[in-house]
Amino acid sequence: MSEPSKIVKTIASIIFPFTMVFGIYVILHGHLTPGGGFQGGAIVASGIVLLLVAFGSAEIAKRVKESHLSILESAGALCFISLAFLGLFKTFFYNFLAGSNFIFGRIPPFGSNPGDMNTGGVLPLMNMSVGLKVIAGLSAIVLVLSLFARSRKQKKR
Amino acid sequence: MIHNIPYLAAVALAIIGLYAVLFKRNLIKIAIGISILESGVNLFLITLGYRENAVAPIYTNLPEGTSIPEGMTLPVPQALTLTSIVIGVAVLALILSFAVKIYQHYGTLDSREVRGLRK
Amino acid sequence: MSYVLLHAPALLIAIPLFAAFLTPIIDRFSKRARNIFVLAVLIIEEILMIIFAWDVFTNGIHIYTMGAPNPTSTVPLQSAVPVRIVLEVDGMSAFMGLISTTVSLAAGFYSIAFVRKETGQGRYYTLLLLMLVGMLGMEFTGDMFNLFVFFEILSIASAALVAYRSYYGDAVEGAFKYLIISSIAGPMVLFAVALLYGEYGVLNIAALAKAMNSTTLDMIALVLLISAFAMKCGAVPMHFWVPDSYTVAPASITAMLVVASQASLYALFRICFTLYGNTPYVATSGAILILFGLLSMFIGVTMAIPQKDIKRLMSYHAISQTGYMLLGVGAGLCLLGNPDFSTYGMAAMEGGIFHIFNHALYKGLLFLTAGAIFYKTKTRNLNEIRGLAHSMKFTTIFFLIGAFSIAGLPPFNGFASKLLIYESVYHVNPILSIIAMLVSILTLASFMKVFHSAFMGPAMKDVEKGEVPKSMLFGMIVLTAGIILFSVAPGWVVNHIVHPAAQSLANQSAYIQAVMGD
Amino acid sequence: MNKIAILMVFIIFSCVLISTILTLRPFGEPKSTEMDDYIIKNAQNETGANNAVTSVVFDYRGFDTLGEATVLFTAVAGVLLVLRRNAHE
Repeated sequence: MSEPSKIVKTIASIIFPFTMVFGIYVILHGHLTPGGGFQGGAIVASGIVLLLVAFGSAEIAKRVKESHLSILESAGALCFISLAFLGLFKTFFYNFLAGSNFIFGRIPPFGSNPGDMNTGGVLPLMNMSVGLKVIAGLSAIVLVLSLFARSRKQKKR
Repeated sequence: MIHNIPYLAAVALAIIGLYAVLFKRNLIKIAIGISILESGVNLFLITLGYRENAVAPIYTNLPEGTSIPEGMTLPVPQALTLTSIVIGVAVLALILSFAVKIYQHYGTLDSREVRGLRK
Repeated sequence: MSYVLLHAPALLIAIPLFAAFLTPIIDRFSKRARNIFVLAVLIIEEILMIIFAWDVFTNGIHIYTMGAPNPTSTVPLQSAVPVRIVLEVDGMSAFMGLISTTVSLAAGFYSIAFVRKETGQGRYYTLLLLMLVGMLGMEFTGDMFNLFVFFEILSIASAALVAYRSYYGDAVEGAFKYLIISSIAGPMVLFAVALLYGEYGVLNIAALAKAMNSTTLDMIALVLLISAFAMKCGAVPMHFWVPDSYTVAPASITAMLVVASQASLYALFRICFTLYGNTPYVATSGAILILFGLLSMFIGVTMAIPQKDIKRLMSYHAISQTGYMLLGVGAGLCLLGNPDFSTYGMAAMEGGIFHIFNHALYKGLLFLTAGAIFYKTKTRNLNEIRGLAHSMKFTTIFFLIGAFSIAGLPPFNGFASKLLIYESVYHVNPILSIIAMLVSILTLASFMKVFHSAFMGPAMKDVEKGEVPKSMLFGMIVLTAGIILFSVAPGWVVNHIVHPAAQSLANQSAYIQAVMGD
Repeated sequence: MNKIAILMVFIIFSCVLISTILTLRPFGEPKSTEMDDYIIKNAQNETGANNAVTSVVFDYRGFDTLGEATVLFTAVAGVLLVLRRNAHE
């Protein structure tokens, strides 16, 4: 496989930050607009896959190790399940922040409203941890698969 | 009959997927078949949640005069579909990694030639 | 204590899940700490499960509503149907949970020495815990879609572990087959769940069972669910994946796979008895289960006899033993609602359900001994293995106990459950009983052949002397202790453990009432 | 022989699937929507989120989402396990 051309690399590095910002926007506004942790995480991960395609897996693998991604994924999953555990004074998965007037604790007025970031209880926090998890998980899968295909090719040569 | 066309599309996708899984010999094509089968089922699930002339169940900047709850689509099938899409991705990733590994061992993706178990 | 018992259904699933997420991080620091951590979690699970199961057997169904202000408030005030996910643990669920945790504990201990020389152990233990999570989730949940999610967790974790020794081509091949089967079964279950949701607008099993009015769509959903779960529990028309994937998996994982298949069997029973309990399809689905059972019993054992690979032989026997459970419980299902049910239908169900636990114990033990043989000799071919009784005394004893138990010889627990099945199924049709006995004799013959060729004769030359490491022996002891306990006091076990499980499976109205009230 | 059996299975399943769409309710007219209506009406004051779908995903059916996250975690662990580099060969 020949090296991708300069045009591909340049466009990829221009688009990448926008993809990241859009993905993070989708994650953070999951409780207000369509989207959420999984969708936003998939968008960010697709940005990382774009870099992988443009610069080659070896170049990316120098900066990001799959073991780091795996730890990051575990951390995201642990955050998620810990949020569920924190509700255990009532029940598992109890939304203990909703209506508490603490962070994210406001209740929006019923019916149509312009949307307020500071609502939703534990939902935005869960969105963030799931987002982190999905970014790390999907990137790890693609990175490992591409690295494996690459190492095979070198062995044959 | 015309009102059932979305269901027809979903079931057609599922049948195409099933066909690919049962009759194709290439492991990658089997993986594609499973992916299509899952898409068919996901499409079926999401079509069950639609209400005629309804909007998404999101209150942010909701159009004026929407009747609650009759003017909104059902939220539960959308959540279920999200879950099953993620499950589909996970299964697909694992199938592909198995296929890659099988190719490494046997040098082929044809299921008729992959016969390590039936020596 | 009452706090723990109140939250036990959620904790039993959440603790191993939390541990599974934590294991990769601990693995980075210390391998030893990771092993201790995993074993500690498995032991805690076992203890908690025993306490919890005892509470369920004596006090009845436990309900846990996820995320509600109060665990028992299943139906919100302004609604008539359950909105949140409800975990519902009745006698049968607790019984299955007991099986899953026991075998996981044995497999966990066994793994410590068994996979010591392999790489990727951190992920191995993570996936082992995730398999436990999947099984317990399937067994405890009271929600159809949740059942599907845990079913997929179980399938994916098992498939990845079957391919653990991915440096063998056939391991990956067996895992590929397993995953293809699960990923056909998964969408089938999901399609059936979607049909039920489209009809009744709820996902809770109890609410669905209450609303069920036997339309054509319900029948289609039943067909899809039965075929999907029968496929996953290895009943005969769809059994071809069982020997392939059981053979190539590491022995500890094969023991887990046996229990994983039984989780699917549980789902099958739960759907036939509870979800479709008051529809006209009960007798028909019972007859289908009996048919599956007979085919599995007979074809499984006839395919097993000529096998040369020790684990392949045992996997065909696993198919055959699954047939007994399907036969016993299917006979009970056939008679459900009949006046005869209280006389011999209940006994048939008790036999079938007791056999689930017995099978998990002795088949798990046999697979672990097969793993011990492989550990020492590096081969699974019965023609090459011989004379192991000289050096591996304990393994020989464990193998004999397992073999006698699977063949249903009198003092052992296999006999107790098989006798219950013979006696009660005889009233349904004498031929069923005769076939069951015939299969049992063939099983004994087959295992005597294995014993003779693997353990008797002159010792193998190029095999180092001595027993397998202690942790492997301890894993086998856990299961042997279970077998002996069940063999010494089968009457007590049937009365206090099996009877509540069978009772709760047959009692659909109590299951519905626990969620829906009145 | 084997091929004919597979063909039979395929035809039976296709017939089952097609027969569902003939008996299913019309598109866009859900039959019983009690659970969904409850969620639409109460999502805002019970969970504080404007997006009812997110409130289902993370609150009403949060346990499913935990399972879904676990599935992804399992798949990543599985892929990394199967494709690990220094599995001794």
